[in-house]
Order: sequence, then C-alpha cells, then structure tokens
Amino acid sequence: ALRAQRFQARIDAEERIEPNDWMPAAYRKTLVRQISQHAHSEIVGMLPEGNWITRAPSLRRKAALLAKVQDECGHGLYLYAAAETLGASREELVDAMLAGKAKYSSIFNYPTLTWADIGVIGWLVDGAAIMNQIPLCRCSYGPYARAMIRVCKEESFHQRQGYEIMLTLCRGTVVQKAMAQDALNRWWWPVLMMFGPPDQASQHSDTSTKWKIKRFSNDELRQKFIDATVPQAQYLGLTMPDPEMTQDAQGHWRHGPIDWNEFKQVLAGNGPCNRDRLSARRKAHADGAWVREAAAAYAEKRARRQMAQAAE
Amino acid sequence: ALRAQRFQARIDAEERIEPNDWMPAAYRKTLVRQISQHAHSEIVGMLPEGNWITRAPSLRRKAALLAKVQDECGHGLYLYAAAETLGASREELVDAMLAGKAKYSSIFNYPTLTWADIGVIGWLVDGAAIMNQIPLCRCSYGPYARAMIRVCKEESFHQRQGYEIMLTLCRGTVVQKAMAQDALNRWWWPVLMMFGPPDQASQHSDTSTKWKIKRFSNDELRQKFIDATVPQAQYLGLTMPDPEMTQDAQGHWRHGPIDWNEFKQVLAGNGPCNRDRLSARRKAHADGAWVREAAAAYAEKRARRQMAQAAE
Amino acid sequence: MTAPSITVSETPLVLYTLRRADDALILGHRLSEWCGHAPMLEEDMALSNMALDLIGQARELYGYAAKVEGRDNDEDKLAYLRDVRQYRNLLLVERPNGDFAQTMVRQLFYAAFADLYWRGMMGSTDATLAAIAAKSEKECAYHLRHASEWVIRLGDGTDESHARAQAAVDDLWAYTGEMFSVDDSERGLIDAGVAIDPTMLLPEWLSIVSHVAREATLVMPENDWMQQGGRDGRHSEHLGHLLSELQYMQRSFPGATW
Amino acid sequence: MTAPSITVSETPLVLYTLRRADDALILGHRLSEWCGHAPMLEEDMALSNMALDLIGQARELYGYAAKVEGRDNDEDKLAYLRDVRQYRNLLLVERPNGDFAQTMVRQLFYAAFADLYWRGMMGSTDATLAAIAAKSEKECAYHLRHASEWVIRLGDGTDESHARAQAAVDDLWAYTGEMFSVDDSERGLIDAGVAIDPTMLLPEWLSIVSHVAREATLVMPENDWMQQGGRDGRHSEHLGHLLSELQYMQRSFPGATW
Repeated sequence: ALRAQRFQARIDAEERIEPNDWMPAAYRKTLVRQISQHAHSEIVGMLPEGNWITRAPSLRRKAALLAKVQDECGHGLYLYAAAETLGASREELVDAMLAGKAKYSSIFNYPTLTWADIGVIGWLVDGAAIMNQIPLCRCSYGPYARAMIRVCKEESFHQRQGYEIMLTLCRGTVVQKAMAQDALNRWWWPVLMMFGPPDQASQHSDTSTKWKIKRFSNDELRQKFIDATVPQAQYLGLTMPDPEMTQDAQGHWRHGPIDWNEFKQVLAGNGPCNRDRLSARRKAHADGAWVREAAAAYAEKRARRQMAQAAE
Repeated sequence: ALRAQRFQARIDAEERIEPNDWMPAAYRKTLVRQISQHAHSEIVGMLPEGNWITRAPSLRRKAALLAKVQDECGHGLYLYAAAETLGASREELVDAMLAGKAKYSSIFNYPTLTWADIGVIGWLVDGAAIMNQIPLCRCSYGPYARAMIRVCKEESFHQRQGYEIMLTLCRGTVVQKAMAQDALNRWWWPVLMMFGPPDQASQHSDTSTKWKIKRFSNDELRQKFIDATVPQAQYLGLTMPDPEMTQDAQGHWRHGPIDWNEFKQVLAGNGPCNRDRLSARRKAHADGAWVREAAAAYAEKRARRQMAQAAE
Repeated sequence: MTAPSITVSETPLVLYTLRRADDALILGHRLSEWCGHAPMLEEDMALSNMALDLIGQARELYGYAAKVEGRDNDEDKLAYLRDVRQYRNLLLVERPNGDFAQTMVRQLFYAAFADLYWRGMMGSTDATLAAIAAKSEKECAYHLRHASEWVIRLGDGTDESHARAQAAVDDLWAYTGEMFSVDDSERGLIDAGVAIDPTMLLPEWLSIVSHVAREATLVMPENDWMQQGGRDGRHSEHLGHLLSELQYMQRSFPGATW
Repeated sequence: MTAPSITVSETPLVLYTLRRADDALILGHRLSEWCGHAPMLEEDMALSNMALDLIGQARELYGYAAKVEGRDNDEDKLAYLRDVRQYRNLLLVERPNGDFAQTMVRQLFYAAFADLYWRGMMGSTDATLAAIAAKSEKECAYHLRHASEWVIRLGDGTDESHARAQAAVDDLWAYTGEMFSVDDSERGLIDAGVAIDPTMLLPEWLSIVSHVAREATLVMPENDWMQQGGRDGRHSEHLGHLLSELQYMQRSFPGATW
C-alpha cells in the first residue's frame, strides 16, 4: 500500500514510470492491454491500405502508400517492443490477436473499396488516431510515451498525405470528386466511433485517468477531432454525411446521434471485414511458420558451430 | 504368329478392332501411348485458353470460351475412357503425365499473351488438330475412332469460332489488327511443329501406318494444313510470318525452314511454359486430393450402410 | 471512348434486374476461375457448366436491364463499365473460391435460394422476367442438386473434409441473410407482382439447407448476425480485384468490338 | 482520353532504359504483394523497403526514358499505359512470388546481377544513367545481402526449408540467362560506352551465387537451357494478370490526375 501511494505520487508529479520501476499489477495489465491493442491495430491496419498498393493510380502514390504501410508495420514493432518491457512477449500477444481474443481498432474492419478510401484513411483515420495519441506522448509509462512521440510524428505526415489525396480528388474530375464524397460518407461514422463509447458508457477511463494513461475523455477527443475536421471538409468542398451537424454558440460542431449498435456489432466480430482481416493475418502467420522455424534452426546450428570452433 | 497375321488381315480389310479382340502387345502399347498423349493434350490445353476466361472482352466471348474449354475437358475424358478400354487406368496415365514421363502436345507450352491468341488457337491450333484427327476417325481401333468422330465435330466448331474471333479483330481497330498479326507471328511456327518432325526423321510412322493408326505422313498433313490456311490468312489480310512462303506450280504453299531445334527444346521441357503447365496441373491434383479422398470415403461409407440395411 | 464507367439510370426495375444479373455474373466468374484447376476432371466440367448457366442468365438479365433503361447501354457495357460501387450483387457470390468446400457450400447456399426464387418468379407479371425465371429455375435446380451432393460427400467424408466443410458453413453463413432482404425500391415491385417477396422463401430455404447439413453431419451456425451491403454497392475488398481482371480488356481498348 | 495503350518510339536508348525500368517496376510490384502477408513483421518491413527502392529506380528510369523519347509520355504513362507485349522486363522478375523461398531466391538472382550491373553502369558515358546507377547500386547491394542471408538460412535451416529453397533454385535457374543477353539494339550502346556488356558480369555473378548456394548447402542446377523473351515483350502468362491489377485505375479513369 505504501508502494502504491509512492507510485501514485510519482504519477501525480508527472514523473515517468520505467520498466524496472515497481508498478501495480493493474497498471501493468492495463498498459499491456492498451499497448498491444494499439500494436495489433497497426498491423491489422496494414491490410485495408495494403489492399491498394498494387492498384495505386500513379507511381508517386504507389511509393507513398507503400512507405506509409511500411511505417505502420514499424509502429507495430515499436509498440510490441514497448509492451515487451512490461513482461509480455510479442509472440503471446500476437497469438491472442490471431485467436480473436485481443482487440484491434474497429475501424480496420471496414473495407477499402476505392482509391478515395486511401485518402480518407490518411485524412480521417490517421487524424483521429493522432488526436487519440498526442496525449499519449505524455503518458506516465516511459516506453509507451516515447513510442508515441515517434508514431505521432509519422502519423501527422500520413495525415497530410491523405488530405492531399483528397484535395487532388476534389479538384479533379466530377467522378473523382464523387468518389471522394462517397468515401467520406462511408468512413465518417466509423471514424467517430474510433474515440470509443460516449463518456457515460465508458469502462476504463477512471483508473486510466488517475494513472495518467488517459488524459482526455472519449467525448472530449471526439469533439476536438470534429472541430478540426469540419473546416477541412468545407475547404475540400465535401458535405458532412450528418444532416444534424451544426455549429453551436461556442463554435463547436455538434454531431447527430451515432449508431452505437453498429460499433457493438463490429466489436463483436460482425463488422464487414472482421473475418477477412483475421483470416489474412492467420494465413500470413501459418504460411510463414516454416520460415520462422528455418530461421530458428539456422540460428541454433550456427551458434552450435561457433561454440564448437571456440572449443577447438 | 497366326493370330498376328489374322489381326493384320482384319486391319487390311478395314475392320475395326474392339477392346475384347486379340491384338499385338505393341499395337496396344502404341495406342495407349498415343491416346493418352492426346488426352493429356486436351487437359493441359485447357490452361492456355483458360487463362483468358476471366478476361474475355465480351460476355458472348466469355461464354463461348468457357464452353470451348469445357469441351476440351470432355475430350480428355472420352480419350481417357478410350485408353482405359486397352487396360490402362486413367489414374496411372495421369500420374505419368504429372511426373513428366508422358508427353502432351508441345503447342500448349506456349503462352497466351493477348486475346488474339485465343483466336489463333481456335483457328490454327484446332485447325491443325483437326487435320491430324480426321484420319483418326478411321483409325483401326474402334473406341479411338469413335471418340475422334465426336472430338472432330466439336473441334471444327471451335475452329470456326477461332476464325471468327480473328475476323472480328482484323476488321476492328488498327490496334486489334496488329494484335491479330502479332498472335499469328508467334503461333505460326509452333503450329507447324504440331504435325511432328519431318518424315525422314519420324520414328513411329512405319508400324502406325501398317496398323492404320496413322494414314498420312507428318509432312503430308502439314502441307494440307498450310494449303488450307494460307488463303484464310489472305482473307483476313494477315501476312504469313514466313518470308520464304511461296506457291508452287501445283498450287501448294511451300514453307521455309522450320526451327526443329526449338521443337526439340520444347519436347525436352524447355518451352516457355512447360514448368508452368506441369505445376498448374500438379497443384490442381495435389489440392484436390482431399476432395477425392472424401468422395471415396463417403462412397465406401454409403455402400457399407446399404449393405447393413440390406442385411437387416 | 468507353473506358470510363458508364452511368445507369437505376429505376426500380432496372436496379432489380441489375442486382440479379450481377449475382449471376459474379458467381459465374468465381466458378469459371476453377476451370482447369478443379479436384477432378468431372468437376472441371460441372463447375464450367454451372458457370456457363450463370453467365447465360447474366446476359439475359443485363440485356433486359438495358432494354428497360432505354439508353445506349448493353450487356457488355453493364458488365464491363461499372465500377465496384455500381455493382449490385450479393456479398455471398463475391466470396473468394477458397477450397472446394467453400465453393460448394457457397453454391449450395445460393442455389437453394435461386431455385426457390426463380420458381416463384415464373409467376412474375413481367413476362420477360417470368421467361428468364423458367429457364433459370431448371438450371439452378441442377446446381442445387450438384452442390448438395458434394456438401454431403464432404461433410460425411473424411475428418479433413468434414472440418473444411464445417468451416465453410461457418464462414459463409453470415452472407446468406442478404438474399432475403428487401429494400424500398423492391417493395413497389413486389406489390406490383413484378417481383416476389424473398422473405417468404426463407423457411423453405432453411429447411432445404438444414436437411443437407444434417445428411452431411454438419452443424448449422447459431450466429444470426447477417452482413448486408452488396445490393447498395458496399462490397468486400474482393470484388475490386475480381473486376480489375474481368474488365481489363474493355477498360484498355475503349470502344472496340470483339 | 488516355485509357488505350500509348505508343513509344523505341530508339535504342529509350528501349534500353525502359527495359531496366520495367525490371525494377515489376520486381517492385511483386515484392509489394507481400506487404501485410510476410512470414514475420521484420520481413514486411524489409520486403516493402526493397519494393520501395525498386519503384524509386523505376520512376527515375521511366522519367529518363520519357525525356529521351521527347514526346508527351511520362513515368505514369509508361508504367500504366503499355500492354503486355510492350513491357520489356526480364522473365525472372515477373515470376509469381510463390513461397518465401521462391521470392528470396528470385531476389538473390536479380540483386546479385543488379548490384554488379549498376556498379558497372556508374561508369556510363550517359550522365543520367551513371547517376541512377550510383544510387541503385547501393540499394541493390543491400538487397543482395538481405537475400543472401535468407537463402543461406533457408537452405541450411530445416529439411522443409532446404527442400523449398532447392526447388526455388531449380525453378528459377532457367530465367537467369536473360540477364546476360545482349541484342543488336544494345550492342551499339555498349560500343558507345553508354551501356556495359552484361556478359562480362557472368563469371562474377556465378561466383557470388555459387558461394551463397554453397553456404546454403544448395546444389546449383546443371540445366543450362535459358529462357528468353521478356526483353522483346514475349512474356509468361503471369505478367498480363499483374498488369490488369497494376493498370486498372489508369485504364478506368482516362486522363485523370491523382
């Protein structure tokens, strides 16, 4: 109890907790869950965008998209490494995801149907992710905070790139602009759901806030995101697919009702792509098993040979 | 020896040999080899054309191509059935093909690169096949002759269809006509090789002729084919890719030298697609093993249940 | 120059017809992908045969949709020059072939529906649809028989085939509900007797499919969440790849005749 | 309206540059197909990285080819609006990814060549090609290192990985000869010092590849028949399918800017 008090005092003083520091089991568990979910999201998030690498409409866009997806993989790697500092192995975390036991961001259960979806993902999905992640750069757990600083830097680059794709479409042909509007229509509501359930229904926030893992509520972040996004959409000349969206006296854009039942269904595995995402990851994992085994076998052989040489 | 003489007398009298009739072992062996090669050719021949089913440029052409490839599969089935009347099982014949021990027509080791190749295959490859097969409708072995009658009927339908594809291309845009010419350029020489090596180099002809399996020499058939084809090409407005092609005093079109080394290489497994063809068939066979096992297991279970019921 | 996508005036009857045409074309395309690669030659034949039937149905339906629309579209423009968001097929039919069990369970689910559906549509007040129905019903009855026999063989075959067949049933189940859905644009056609109400077919479909599953020793899933979207052009990611292959020629050679 | 294929005036230098551009693009495309599906995350990174390098090389080479040609073609028109018969890449680089061993052996064969090739081309009398060579050589040196390490791991790993690696070597060997071939259109460029003679690179390539094979306990094939054709647009059937995917957008949205 004394250790717990001292721990909380360090948090309150905005000190960083590092891997070898004492921490409450619940703090560790919360972080492992959150960081690994975040890592899984980066990895599963490679799939909807990866779906357009081979069909990108110009070589410049193809290279940028490939680099972006590669960055996401890199984010996954840092985040698994951050989770490993808490004693969880990447292998067990990945296994939990492949078994359908660990979550990843529900947004990646929606399909990318047209090239404009790649623009919208950069603009809105990465935009929402940044909104969620900027406060995490000051998270109490040091390795997570440092990973987030690096991730946020790259994400904001992706976000600008996505917006630029949208801008090109909106200044393009009538068909391109319609494609941009259609993508916004399909992604808008799922993106708002990325901030999680409304505050009155949220589960983890209390302790996460006390531990300075979470610094803003879901609704606060959602509102910040909407306020930042609506003017961007206006600049693009796109219509928000929310007929009830209005600006209030304080200048905030207020959204209409969100279909939380859809969110619940996607979390329950019934989103449009949940099965496809998991099966793609499972297939990659299963197909790659022999490669990982070969690498391990070779590493062992080599170590044995070096030992034998050293012994001579 | 007496039986052999009686057998040859029947052949000379143009009688049909039937499965239960006595026949020389060499006759049986020759027929099994020839019929099964022919069957393998139909099956492997599904691949180059099948390559364009999903990309056929109109629904009408797609349906026609699919029906055509299906016919080829049907031909394969009759021919395996004809070979089975000689005591060879389809399974062992197919295994020999998959193991690379049995041949199939070398023409199917060339790739279909454009839609015009589908036209050329119908026009020339089926045309050459018909030229080879029409005499086989009078082959001394009954089941083979009867299978050939059916096959020839369908092949000549395919041949007309192929020619009509060519005609449409040649009456189409400049690009379409160039596509037709390019396909002719690539397929012409390999098609001429379908008739086999020149007569002075041919191995099996002597006994095959005596047994009335083969009624014309390779060169005779090749010449008939060329004489039939050149006017068709002229009608299409296409140029024969043989600068030495000239009409002789008797009206025969005489071809320039054929690169028999290419033929030899393709037979030796070094054609452009030999590996791809075999590996596609092997993959289909391997991937389908569990299905065939399931069907066999079910049939057995069912037979057992019926026996048990009958016994009650 | 026809390489860019066409626009289609989707009146209820045009849309209704296009939806069925797209079902037939996309499922026919999937089946045709097996050609030359099936587990046995007899199945190369059977799968091609079913693909041919479906492509034939698609052609008649597209032709009719074009006629009803009354612009200058035709079967090929409708098939080759609409993009993924304009396609109206069921999500079920665009599912990848997967293994032979996935293909056959997909075929069972669709054909059991299509057979009942076309039988009902033989009584359509629309003479063209009624005529298409009469032909299609016969074809789908054969598809249903063929698929049922295979699902039973696989389900009651070896341990491996049973596991694969059960996995296919579990994977595809959520895509079956869309077959029985009705939207406003279809409601009017149903009221007018042009279309039948597919919700009426559900009990018999369930009974057919359950009967096959029982024979096949397979368990019907309990999950009753059903995916929707195909009818409005909200597809899976698989369809775009299929279309890039299907449409490549028409997109690359604008305005040519083949 | 740009959906139909363009024509390219293939002067020797344009053709020469296009051939190398096509090699880089097609191999980059193949590697990019792994993205999200690799055997481990580190390989998702590495394969994407190599793909990016190659697509970058392709862009510079296409840009230069367009400049030399001096018409209104550009990198995207050259990549997206030539059909399969106009593509000039080596058959090796269009081989399907197959399993990871096939991908890595293909990469070894190509990178061992490309590294030597670009090193030689750094001395080209053509300043642009020499500059592209300097950058490409560094990249290909890394690709070679990465591929070599994997081929050794796989060859000297488990029985299964050894068998797969050996099968890959056997399957791909016949596609290596084309890298060292020279035709008339290239002969003049070699004589002018614009290009290097690739036949000169063969001994060192063989020595590099044999060394890796030996370390990997793999046997070099004895078959010395080599496939040719890619340089003249006589490809395998695989390339057409790759292009239908690669080019779908540009073919479907003629004249749009992305």
